[in-house]
Amino acid sequence: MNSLIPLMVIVPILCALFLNLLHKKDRTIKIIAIILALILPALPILANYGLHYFGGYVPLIENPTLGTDLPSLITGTALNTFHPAITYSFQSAQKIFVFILGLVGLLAVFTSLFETRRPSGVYGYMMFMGIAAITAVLLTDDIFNLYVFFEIAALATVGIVLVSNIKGNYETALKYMILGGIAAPMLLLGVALLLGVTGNVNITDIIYSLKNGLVNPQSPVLLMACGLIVFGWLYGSGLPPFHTIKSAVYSKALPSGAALVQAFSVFTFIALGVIILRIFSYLPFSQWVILGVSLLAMILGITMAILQTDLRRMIGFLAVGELGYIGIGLGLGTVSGITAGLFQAVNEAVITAFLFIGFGTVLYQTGISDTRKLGGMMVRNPKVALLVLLAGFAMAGVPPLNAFQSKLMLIQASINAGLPELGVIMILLSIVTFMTFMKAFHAVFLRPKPADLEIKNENIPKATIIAMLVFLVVCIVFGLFPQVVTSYLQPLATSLGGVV
Amino acid sequence: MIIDTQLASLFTAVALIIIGIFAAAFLDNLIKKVIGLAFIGDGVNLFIVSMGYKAGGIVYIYLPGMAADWFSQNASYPLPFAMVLTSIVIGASTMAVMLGIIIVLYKKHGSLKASEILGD
Amino acid sequence: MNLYDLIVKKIKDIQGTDDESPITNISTSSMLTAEITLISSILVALIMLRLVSKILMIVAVLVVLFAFLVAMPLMPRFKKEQNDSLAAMMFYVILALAIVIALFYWGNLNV
Amino acid sequence: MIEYLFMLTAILGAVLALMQRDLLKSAILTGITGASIAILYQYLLAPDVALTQAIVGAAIIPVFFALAVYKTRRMEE
Repeated sequence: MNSLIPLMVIVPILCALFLNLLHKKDRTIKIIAIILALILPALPILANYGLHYFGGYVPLIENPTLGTDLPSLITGTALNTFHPAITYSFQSAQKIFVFILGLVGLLAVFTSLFETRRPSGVYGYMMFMGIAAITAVLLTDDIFNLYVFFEIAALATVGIVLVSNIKGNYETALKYMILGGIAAPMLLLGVALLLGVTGNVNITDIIYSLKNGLVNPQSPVLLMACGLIVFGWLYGSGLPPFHTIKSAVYSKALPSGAALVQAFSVFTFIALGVIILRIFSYLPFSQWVILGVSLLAMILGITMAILQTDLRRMIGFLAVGELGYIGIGLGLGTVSGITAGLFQAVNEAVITAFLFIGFGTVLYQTGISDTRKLGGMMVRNPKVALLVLLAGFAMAGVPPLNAFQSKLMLIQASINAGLPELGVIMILLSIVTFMTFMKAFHAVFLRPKPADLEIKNENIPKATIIAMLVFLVVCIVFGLFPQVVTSYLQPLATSLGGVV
Repeated sequence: MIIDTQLASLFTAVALIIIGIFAAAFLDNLIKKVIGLAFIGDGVNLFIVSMGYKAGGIVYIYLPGMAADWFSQNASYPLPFAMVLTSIVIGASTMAVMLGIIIVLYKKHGSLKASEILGD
Repeated sequence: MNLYDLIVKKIKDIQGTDDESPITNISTSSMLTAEITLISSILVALIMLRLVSKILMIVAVLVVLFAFLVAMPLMPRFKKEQNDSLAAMMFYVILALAIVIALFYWGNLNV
Repeated sequence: MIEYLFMLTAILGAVLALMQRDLLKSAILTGITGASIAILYQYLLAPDVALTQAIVGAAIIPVFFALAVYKTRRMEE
């Protein structure tokens, strides 16, 4: 049933609007939000693969009755195969991405409803709106539609930061918007230049025009478009130079919001990265830029993470640094590399959300995020401590868990591609990631409790622990049976890697 | 040398983008920074619209009595225009959110200086 | 004065006196780790230049190693550079925009 | 020929808006840029975009800025 494809975007938007209406009624919001959030991961599982044309405008070639009256100027040329409608394409890779996004969204909404005393409709609104926007970014085959939802996702991120009530959130939100005010128009300009050269906004059609010599692929305007889209990609996913602001955004959101916002970054990274690879893979230079930026993100993100004393900021920088692994997979350009990169993206979205929610329990109990003032939380909640430790193991890539599989695949792919140095750097930075995590873990859980530390909320909500357990199960399942995920990702990787 | 309308408006667009980036980067007043961002958005929109322009062409509205061939050769290209409509609205809403945050920050800090409010 | 004290002193010098927070064991060791990670990963990454030219790779590695040794505690400066102030962020954003566009324009025309 | 004039006013309006010390004047001058761009859209054969820009760029955005100035402070310090 292809009618489920637009529903993946429409349902969260409807949820968002509906929740906003029920602003004051706490109980109703809780129940409705959970029921609606349960639909999010279920939809991609139920939907069949296929294309969805909004408005039903299929390409002329699929609708011969319309084409009979038209002159051969239209039916005899490439215009016959072009897509006139906004097209959403739902393939196997999108299935797993939208499912993971829905899962993270569900668990984030779930924890937020039980952690905040008064569930507010606005927070739920922002979360659902962001999920809708990122789902559309993942599904869309229309590059302008992508820009629109990219902007909506940025606004939703700002909204999530604004409602968090953490000191300095307004300042961070304004900085993010000002930088976005420069970067997002640049992305639009890149889209516009592509449109100007090829006369199309549909990605499949743009690639067709480039491949079949309808436009000159070496035209400087196209190179400029590629550069501008890469710049928008840096902004959307928080790669350097946007890594400081992105980690600040993570650290100023509530833990559940941060878990969701980092999933937004990961999937924006994937969606735009795949588009850059699809359109511009004929420029070998674009892959080198992806590799270089990813390396820089890894090195800067992880070295900055060690130096932080703020717990949230530390995980924020780690999340930015881990993005680099995905980029290296994409930048290698081989089928195995791209599969590994996409697999790492799926794992990354789950694990970082797990970590944010895990350390979020500490914030919930104490309200402090400075590692120098924390300590001794292990005694109060050994179960939570164990779960957080497992999340850290997963992020560092300890064997039975999922990131081990994807990092191993990445290292193998980099060796096969003739760049063993990348493998060395990835191993080195994994170790440092683990060290950073252990530093935070030691400071929060293992060290004796400082005398002046007050515990505000004694009990962690059951919902948070359930959410963490679900994340753990996902980590273990993906770690033991990586084929489950990679078989979904393989077709996309083959189509991308086959180009090179 | 005579510069035609399309080229001139492309240059105008680029000038607006550069003025906007300059304002957003170097001016210290928050409201002026936001004004600069508005100019960047305007410039990009103007750039897109100028791409769809056709010198000596007609508006892309198909009136009864026009020959289809003549129309398709003379009409401007409407796809960029449809994009700009969306983009204008997105820009306006982003601007509104930014100004809202600025008002909140002014109440908190009593100043509009970026170096004071957003420094560090 | 042993090596540890030397490092602490150097970090103190660069941080300046305005930062009152004490330099603890953990912060020193994390600073050291960050320093070593940064240097080693950049040096390993530079080896990839061998795809362009082997001599260039050797020269680049030696030059960068020497530069690092001279400017040794890099990390405090790095941290200071990547602060949260909007002006610094804006500077790097515009620099990145210029670099990305210049790279794509020249990189592709001349490769 | 008249469209060149509007290009000039658009750029001049932008520069002048940024040069004012009085933020209310800046807000009004953004309206001039917005209006000139709206007229330019008309010359560039995009009447529907011109209508939207005339409403958003020449009326709504200056009013937003003016409201923000009214709620904060009028003179740049």
